[in-house]
Amino acid sequence: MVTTYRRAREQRIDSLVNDEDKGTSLWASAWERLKYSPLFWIGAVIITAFVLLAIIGPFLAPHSPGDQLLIGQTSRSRNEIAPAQPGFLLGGDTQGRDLFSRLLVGSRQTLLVGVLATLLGLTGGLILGILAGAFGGWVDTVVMRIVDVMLSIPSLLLAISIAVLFTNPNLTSVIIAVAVTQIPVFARLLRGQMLAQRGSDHVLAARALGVKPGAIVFRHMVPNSLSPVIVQSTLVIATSIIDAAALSFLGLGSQDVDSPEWGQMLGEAQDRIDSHPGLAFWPAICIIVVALGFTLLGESLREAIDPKSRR
Amino acid sequence: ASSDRGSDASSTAPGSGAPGSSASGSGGTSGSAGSGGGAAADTFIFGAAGAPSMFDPLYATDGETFRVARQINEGLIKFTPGTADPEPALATSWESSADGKTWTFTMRDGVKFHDGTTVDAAAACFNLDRMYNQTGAGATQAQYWSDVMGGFKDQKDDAGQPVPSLYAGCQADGNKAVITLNSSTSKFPGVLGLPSYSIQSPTALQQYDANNVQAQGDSFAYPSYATEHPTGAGPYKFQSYDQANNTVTLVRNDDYYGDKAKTATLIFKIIPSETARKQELQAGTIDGYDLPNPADWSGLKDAGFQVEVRPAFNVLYVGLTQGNNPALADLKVRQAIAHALNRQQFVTSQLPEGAKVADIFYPDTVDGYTDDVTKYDYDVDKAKSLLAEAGQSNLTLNFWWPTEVSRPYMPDPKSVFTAFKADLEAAGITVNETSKPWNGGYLDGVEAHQADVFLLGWTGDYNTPDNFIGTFFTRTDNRFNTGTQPWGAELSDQLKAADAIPDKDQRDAAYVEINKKIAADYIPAIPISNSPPAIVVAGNVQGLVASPLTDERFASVSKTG
Amino acid sequence: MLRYTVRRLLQLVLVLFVLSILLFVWLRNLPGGTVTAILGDRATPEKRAELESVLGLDQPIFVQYFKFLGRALTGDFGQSTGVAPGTDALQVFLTRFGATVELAFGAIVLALLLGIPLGYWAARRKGGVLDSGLIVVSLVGIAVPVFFLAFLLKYVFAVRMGLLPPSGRQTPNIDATRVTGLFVLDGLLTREWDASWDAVKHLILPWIALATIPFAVIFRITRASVLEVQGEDFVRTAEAKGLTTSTIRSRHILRNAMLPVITVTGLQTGALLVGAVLTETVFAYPGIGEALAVGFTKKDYPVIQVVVIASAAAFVIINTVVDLLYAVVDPRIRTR
Amino acid sequence: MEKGAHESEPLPDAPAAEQSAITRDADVLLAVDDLKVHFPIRRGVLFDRVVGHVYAVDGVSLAVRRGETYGLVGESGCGKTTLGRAILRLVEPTGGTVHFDGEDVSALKAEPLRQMRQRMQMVFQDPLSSLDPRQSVQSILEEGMRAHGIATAGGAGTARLKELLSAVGLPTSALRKFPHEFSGGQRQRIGIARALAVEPDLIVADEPVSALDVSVQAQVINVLSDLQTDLGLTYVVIAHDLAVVRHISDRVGVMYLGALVEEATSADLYAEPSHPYTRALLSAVPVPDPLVEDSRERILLKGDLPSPANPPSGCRFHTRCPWRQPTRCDDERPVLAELAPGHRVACHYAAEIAAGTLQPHAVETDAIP
Amino acid sequence: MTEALLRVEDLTVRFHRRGVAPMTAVDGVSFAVSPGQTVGLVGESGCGKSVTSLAIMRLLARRGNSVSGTVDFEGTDLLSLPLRAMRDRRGRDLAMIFQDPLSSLNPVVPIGVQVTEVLERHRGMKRGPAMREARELLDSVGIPDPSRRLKEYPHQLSGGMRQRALIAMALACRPRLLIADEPTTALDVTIQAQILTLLRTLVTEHGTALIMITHDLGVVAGLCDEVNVLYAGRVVERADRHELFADPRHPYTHGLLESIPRLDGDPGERLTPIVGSVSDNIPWTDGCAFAPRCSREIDLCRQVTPKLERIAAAGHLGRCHNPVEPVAAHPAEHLRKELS
Ligand SMILES: Nc1ncnc2c1ncn2[C@@H]1O[C@H](COP(=O)(O)OP(=O)(O)OP(=O)(O)O)[C@@H](O)[C@H]1O
Ligand SMILES: Nc1ncnc2c1ncn2[C@@H]1O[C@H](COP(=O)(O)OP(=O)(O)OP(=O)(O)O)[C@@H](O)[C@H]1O
Ligand SMILES: [Mg+2]
Ligand SMILES: [Mg+2]
Repeated sequence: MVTTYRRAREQRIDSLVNDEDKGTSLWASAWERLKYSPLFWIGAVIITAFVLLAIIGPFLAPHSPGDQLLIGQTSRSRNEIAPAQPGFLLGGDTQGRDLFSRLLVGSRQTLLVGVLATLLGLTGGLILGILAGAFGGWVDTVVMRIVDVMLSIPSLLLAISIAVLFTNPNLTSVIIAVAVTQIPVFARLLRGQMLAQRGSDHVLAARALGVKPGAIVFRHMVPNSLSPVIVQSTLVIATSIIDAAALSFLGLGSQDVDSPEWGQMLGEAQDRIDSHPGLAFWPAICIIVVALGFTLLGESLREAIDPKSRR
Repeated sequence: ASSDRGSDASSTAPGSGAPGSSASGSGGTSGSAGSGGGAAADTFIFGAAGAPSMFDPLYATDGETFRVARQINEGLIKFTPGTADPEPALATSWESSADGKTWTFTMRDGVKFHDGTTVDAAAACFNLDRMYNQTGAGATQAQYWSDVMGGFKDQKDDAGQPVPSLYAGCQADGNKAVITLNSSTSKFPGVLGLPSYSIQSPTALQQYDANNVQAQGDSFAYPSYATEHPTGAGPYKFQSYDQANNTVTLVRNDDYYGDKAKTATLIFKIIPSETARKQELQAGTIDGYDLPNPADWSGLKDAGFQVEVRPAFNVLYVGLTQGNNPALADLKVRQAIAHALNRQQFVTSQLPEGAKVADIFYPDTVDGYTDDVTKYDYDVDKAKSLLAEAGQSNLTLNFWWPTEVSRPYMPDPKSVFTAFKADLEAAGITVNETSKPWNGGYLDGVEAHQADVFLLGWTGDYNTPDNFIGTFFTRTDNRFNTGTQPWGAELSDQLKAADAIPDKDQRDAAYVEINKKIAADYIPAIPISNSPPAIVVAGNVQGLVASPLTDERFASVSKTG
Repeated sequence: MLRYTVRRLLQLVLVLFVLSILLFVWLRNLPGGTVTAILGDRATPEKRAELESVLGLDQPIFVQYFKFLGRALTGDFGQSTGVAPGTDALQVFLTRFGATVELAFGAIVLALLLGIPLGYWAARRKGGVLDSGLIVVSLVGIAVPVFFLAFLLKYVFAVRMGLLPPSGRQTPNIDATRVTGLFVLDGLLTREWDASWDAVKHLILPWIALATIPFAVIFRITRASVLEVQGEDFVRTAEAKGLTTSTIRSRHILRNAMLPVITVTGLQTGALLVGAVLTETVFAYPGIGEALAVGFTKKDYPVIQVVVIASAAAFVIINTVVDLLYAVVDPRIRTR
Repeated sequence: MEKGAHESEPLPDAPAAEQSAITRDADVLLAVDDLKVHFPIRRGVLFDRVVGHVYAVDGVSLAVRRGETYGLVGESGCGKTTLGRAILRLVEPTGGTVHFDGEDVSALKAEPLRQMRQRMQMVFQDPLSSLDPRQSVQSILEEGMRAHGIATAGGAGTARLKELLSAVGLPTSALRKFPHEFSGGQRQRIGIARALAVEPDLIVADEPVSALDVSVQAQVINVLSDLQTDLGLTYVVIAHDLAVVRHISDRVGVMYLGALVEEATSADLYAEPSHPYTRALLSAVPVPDPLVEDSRERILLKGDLPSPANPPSGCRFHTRCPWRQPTRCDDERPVLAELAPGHRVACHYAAEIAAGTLQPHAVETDAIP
Repeated sequence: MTEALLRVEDLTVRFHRRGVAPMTAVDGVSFAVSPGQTVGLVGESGCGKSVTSLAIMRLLARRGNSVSGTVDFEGTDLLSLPLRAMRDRRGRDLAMIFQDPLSSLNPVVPIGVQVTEVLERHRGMKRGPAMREARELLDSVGIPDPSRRLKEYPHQLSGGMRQRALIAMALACRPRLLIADEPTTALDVTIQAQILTLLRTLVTEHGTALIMITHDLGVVAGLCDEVNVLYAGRVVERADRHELFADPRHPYTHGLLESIPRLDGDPGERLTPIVGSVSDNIPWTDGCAFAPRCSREIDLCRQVTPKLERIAAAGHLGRCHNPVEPVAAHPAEHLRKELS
């Protein structure tokens, strides 16, 4: 209760210390910190490379990912798969398809899984979070109880639950399954932010100005609540990719034979891992590097926009 | 229902033959010997893929339960190791009347159940009557009875009519058990070798309320007989089921009538993951496991493990649902599909060593086998022209394949689908792919005729053609929906008639004819392959005889070193 | 405090109730199911119908639910149909819960033992090579799929090098007595050291695999929290009082920095369960995670129900306990 | 600062009983009658129950005339902000009424209330946090205008914006900038301009200068008083700095624990503080003059402000009052009564204290051994 | 005046940040304090008051800044002392209290422990005696019911009591120098009066030297013997308090006094604020940092950096090329008469 005066003063001092008299915006000052963060740069480079790959990768693929071009060199009974050879950089997979082409095409699928699952989860979370945060009261209570129930189920179980609902497991079902698990996370985060915004002075000021409630929510509260949500999204892309892989591992992943996804490739390679480690190794490495990239990016962003870490 | 197996295991005082400890002599030497794991010579540890349902085989249908039950129990007959042919077990001999309706079994003398009671004709009849007398939940669970014998004693169908049964009764006549049937069937006597037809101790069955199966919500609760006190006459006795450590422990039955078990303790260690089983074997912590991935065979062999390949006793087929897609009603289209599939390439690239392309719906080890049927070689052009003839050049098929499953006839459904999808597309057929979990829509959907084309197969229970094609096509509302075709009822009648022929040679001839017609005129499905499943044991294991019926008996198994 | 506990427990009941409805309805609407699980590929329409009526599955779903609820309230969740068929589902859960507790507890202890000191260390050397290195390591820990890591560990240490058993919970024929159901503890209680050691050997690799994510999270939260606390005014006050570094570290920095770590540790129990599903599957470790994975493929509804409900309860209870613990450590809450 | 006009003119008699007369008085712009804001304290096992209240504002009556500046002072937590917000109905009052220009604000429905807000505006204490960091100054200023249908587009709008900026002394270039690009004083000017944009009659300024350094504070104070002169605004200014309040207010209300304890013209109040609390407050304010500081007599209050959730019985101030008299002060809550014309005090013994017939108790000294 | 206890010479603190030029927060500040004397450091936010005090205590972060100059405490240069030795002195010879009493107390440690830890550290006392001593300390700073308070946590105390507890901690080892950095800013005026009285008693009765840092000229006027006005990291004016308030010479000091609305001033009077804000400063190297805001700026101001030199009576130093003319009559003369 001790004077808002003190708090305001501290903020001012804080802004003085940090922003050299001239305040800078959240993201601008975050950028100042990020510029010198090697972790951020590593993450950024990985992600850029990955996104580029996802865009052009499928065009670079020397073969169609579904063609069993090397089936003649494949034998399950002798546990033989086609070795690397001219035109087939990494050899074939258990079905005699070109592993390298599948990896290239898989990059796009993997990016799709990560990004779409995140977007979907984000949208769901936004809706719930905005509902709870904008209305408060019983709406908040109801929404948050739902979120509590969702959160009390470990995320992978939720994903499994959703995945089994789909009778035809494919990329879409994986995306939806993973997305659903992210909804409560986003909803929580956003609701917290929205509630904080609700009590903030500038929202009060808008109310005092007679701005209509809808405009207050969408012009003031939502935009100002989004920063941590954006950061979280970066991290969620990484977990989505990993979760999709975990679903594949449990046999619940995409079964689409024509559009390979790295997690799916890793899942399929499980039982050959000791005789043909390459089958699992390449998709695994790709997943790890990309997940690491997003995590690095997300964590360094998180640190950069966190006012607490500004000291 | 009693279900405190776990607490039972945890409350027993140390040392007093605790269920969790090995009861053999090595128990005294404690840790150092025990920690040797699979290395102890008088203990055989087998990696099981799943937990047994319980230990009363009457109510079971699954291999994991049967595997344990086969060690504990015997039936009137059993299968000669390594074959599907019957040989004497609790009965030393048997004969049937000319009409095939009366079967007389002569019981072996001096055999005792594990509880010390005597195995005699009365006990045999008691068991068969018990099976026939199942009611309520027990009746729904005793599937091998209803599959083979039909109805139960008091069973009524929806119209209130008694459900017909093959079984008429059993009389104990001195040391002879006389079983009467309502009609002749090819299934007899082979079916008596199935674990479900095991002869168990009447005393124990009564004492532990064996028939008291209760349906509860999603599931069944079993009486303590089935969970704690299975009492058979087999070479091993049930000792414990340690759920905390996922192991079932059996110990040698020293009163067994035949050759005593070679190892004092037989442990089934439940390891659901196939890879984990392999690695445990490699690490020496188990002595063997079932159904190694064909891809691992060569590697395992190279590493000194014995991969025992069983004779193939199964069939994989591509089912064509009649009456679903109008195009499939045309025989030409079905023939075209048969020509389109490159079965040979699939078999060589995706199936284990020893797998063969199948021309009919059962392997050559089954009676009434013939390869003198119409053959559909891989021929894309032929397929295309047949399709063109049928006016189906733009055919689109809804192709279903299962996930979350691996079967002996189909180790990796995805690879089957991948291969055949490509083949069909090469023949100009558009493939709409639908994948569903095995028990998560696939079986249900296929049964409900939702697919045009689907993958399925069958592993035989015993050696009769009826067990294969009889199961597939006798009903007309089967999964191929043959009833919608004019020949569906015809095929059904032929099969029924063949099954009832008492004379084996006549019967076999009848089946050969049926196979020819199926291949030439009907094509309700396209047989793909017979693929041999394997069982693998460590290099120091002797005496395991692989069985086409997966009926391995571990009593003969021993370990060196 | 008591009021808080009661409140949380009542909320828990509410959550469990809603969860049980959702779960029930959802499971019953899945394709496939018990009937298919029991009948397999031998199903015929008559048999299906018969089985459905015997099991009461042909009744309206709410009737089924209230029957289930009635039984569940007496502790009867039905019998397992796939994981350990024929065994009471609650019993399956309880037996396997012990296994998961051993696994999860060990993992979280491992994560705390490594995460806290390293987190502190990194924070004190913020921006240094060591700090960045540890951050990257922890993030790699997050980025590597748990099952893949588990697989690698098993392959290298168990299969290739043969140092540790590749799977399972205890060597089957070891002479071990069960007392509590926690194998490591049992061995210690009965002085069967070899049994304990055997159980520990089975646990080492799963522990490591399962601990990576909690470690990363705890490490990072410790680091962030130490960074924050060490900039607080009261630390400066402590410095101004001339206190020794060790007093400042233990009494002023760590005691405050541990508060978020406690909360996060509680929240990690959820993540541990997820990790357990994967880790236990890879290591064929008979815990509830494996039960769930198997239960899902085998459509073992009773087990899924009891495991999901019980783990949600466990999650909430653990977090309640953690909150209470938090209150014990944080007087601002305790003395409110 | 030109405000002599109002200063000399004492307000008409306004005892509590005749408050309704005030609400009808055409000269009175704002009339607050027995306003109460009680924040419930909720706690409960499953559902939250109200277990008590924070009596943030507990029966405040006051009237503000057109063109006047009314100052509110008091210690932290005494309810100033809550009162200010309750006047604008930014918090819902628990009881009492607020009449603005004869209209009962406390009874307005949502839409009329929103429209009413055009006429009553607020300036916030913390200049940065009360500005949306994601909006440019232009959109901050236009927002209110748009909400009330004041033309914002085209030349008229631009002209209006420029006018607003120049009124608070900011360059036109500020329009495209964002709040963080300004200094504290400039931000507060933006806040004032925002309030002005909708052409209000009343501005409630909640500690408008507290967060600013003295030099900047003076600039903002000047802006406020210039605007009043130019636009004839009415102000309610909340502050904890008595010097600031005295400087800008015509009349001042002193709050203690949610209630007014004294109200007078600012000249009167500082010349003849009559409530013991006001006296203590005035004696505690440091004066930047060593001579004054060395010579003045201090009334040191004991202890801290009691909790507004659990206010003392009787006179709220009796727990700390150096003039406290047995039983009456503890039991009977004094009403705000007229001591002299336009000078209201809520103290049983105000007259005696003013007359010097009642002496304070010896102040307990804080001593270092 | 007695021999100085603490002599700060040419103290300079620079902050280094990657990517930007080093920032000089304190720029050659010198002053001295004697036992029983109170020296004030005043100035607006950001002028370097806190940094000065932290530099004296050597409490600035270990990295990211550089400190030069000397801080002579009874003959030892604190700045060149090994850190270990400095730790021994902090809390014993020189103590400090901070602005925000809540955040300056460890929220999870009872008050008693926070007081006794100083006694245990510097006076080698055992728990029991230390607790007794702590109780007396709390009592002596005017905390009622000290035995109970010892067991309580900071959040259970009111703002004033927290600040008293902090003072008790600072005084535990009877330091000869106390640095108070805005000790009353977070407190209400009535509580501020209590704390200021306490500090005043401390200085007069114990002869403790006090460095009082504040932005409130009123507080300085009532408490300090000598006042240093800081601007942009430099002392711009120093004088005895009577001299300074009666006759401010630096335009900045003058401006500050002019912009404060005063209880003793004329209410209607228009305030004359200093124009602009701190952000308009120029570096000291380019002349006088205050020049851009100064009403008395002359050409010289932008060319030559002014030195701190005597501008009026003895001991009255200023840093200005064009100081304000002496005031004829004291502005508050009439009110002073009234009040006395
Ligand atoms: N939304 C709220 N819910 C509960 N209590 C509140 C709320 N807002 C204010 N209070 C309480 O009401 C009392 C008065 O608060 P208010 O902010 O009006 O005081 P103030 O005089 O403005 O103090 P300050 O000088 O600190 O701004 C305080 O005790 C405060 O804790
Ligand atoms: N850790 C730091 N890193 C960089 N700059 C700093 C740091 N601490 C202080 N400064 C800078 O030093 C200058 C002086 O700061 P200081 O805290 O001493 O001001 P102050 O006079 O105490 O102000 P206030 O009255 O607001 O407390 C400020 O401009 C600030 O930006
Ligand atoms: Mg306020
Ligand atoms: Mg400061």
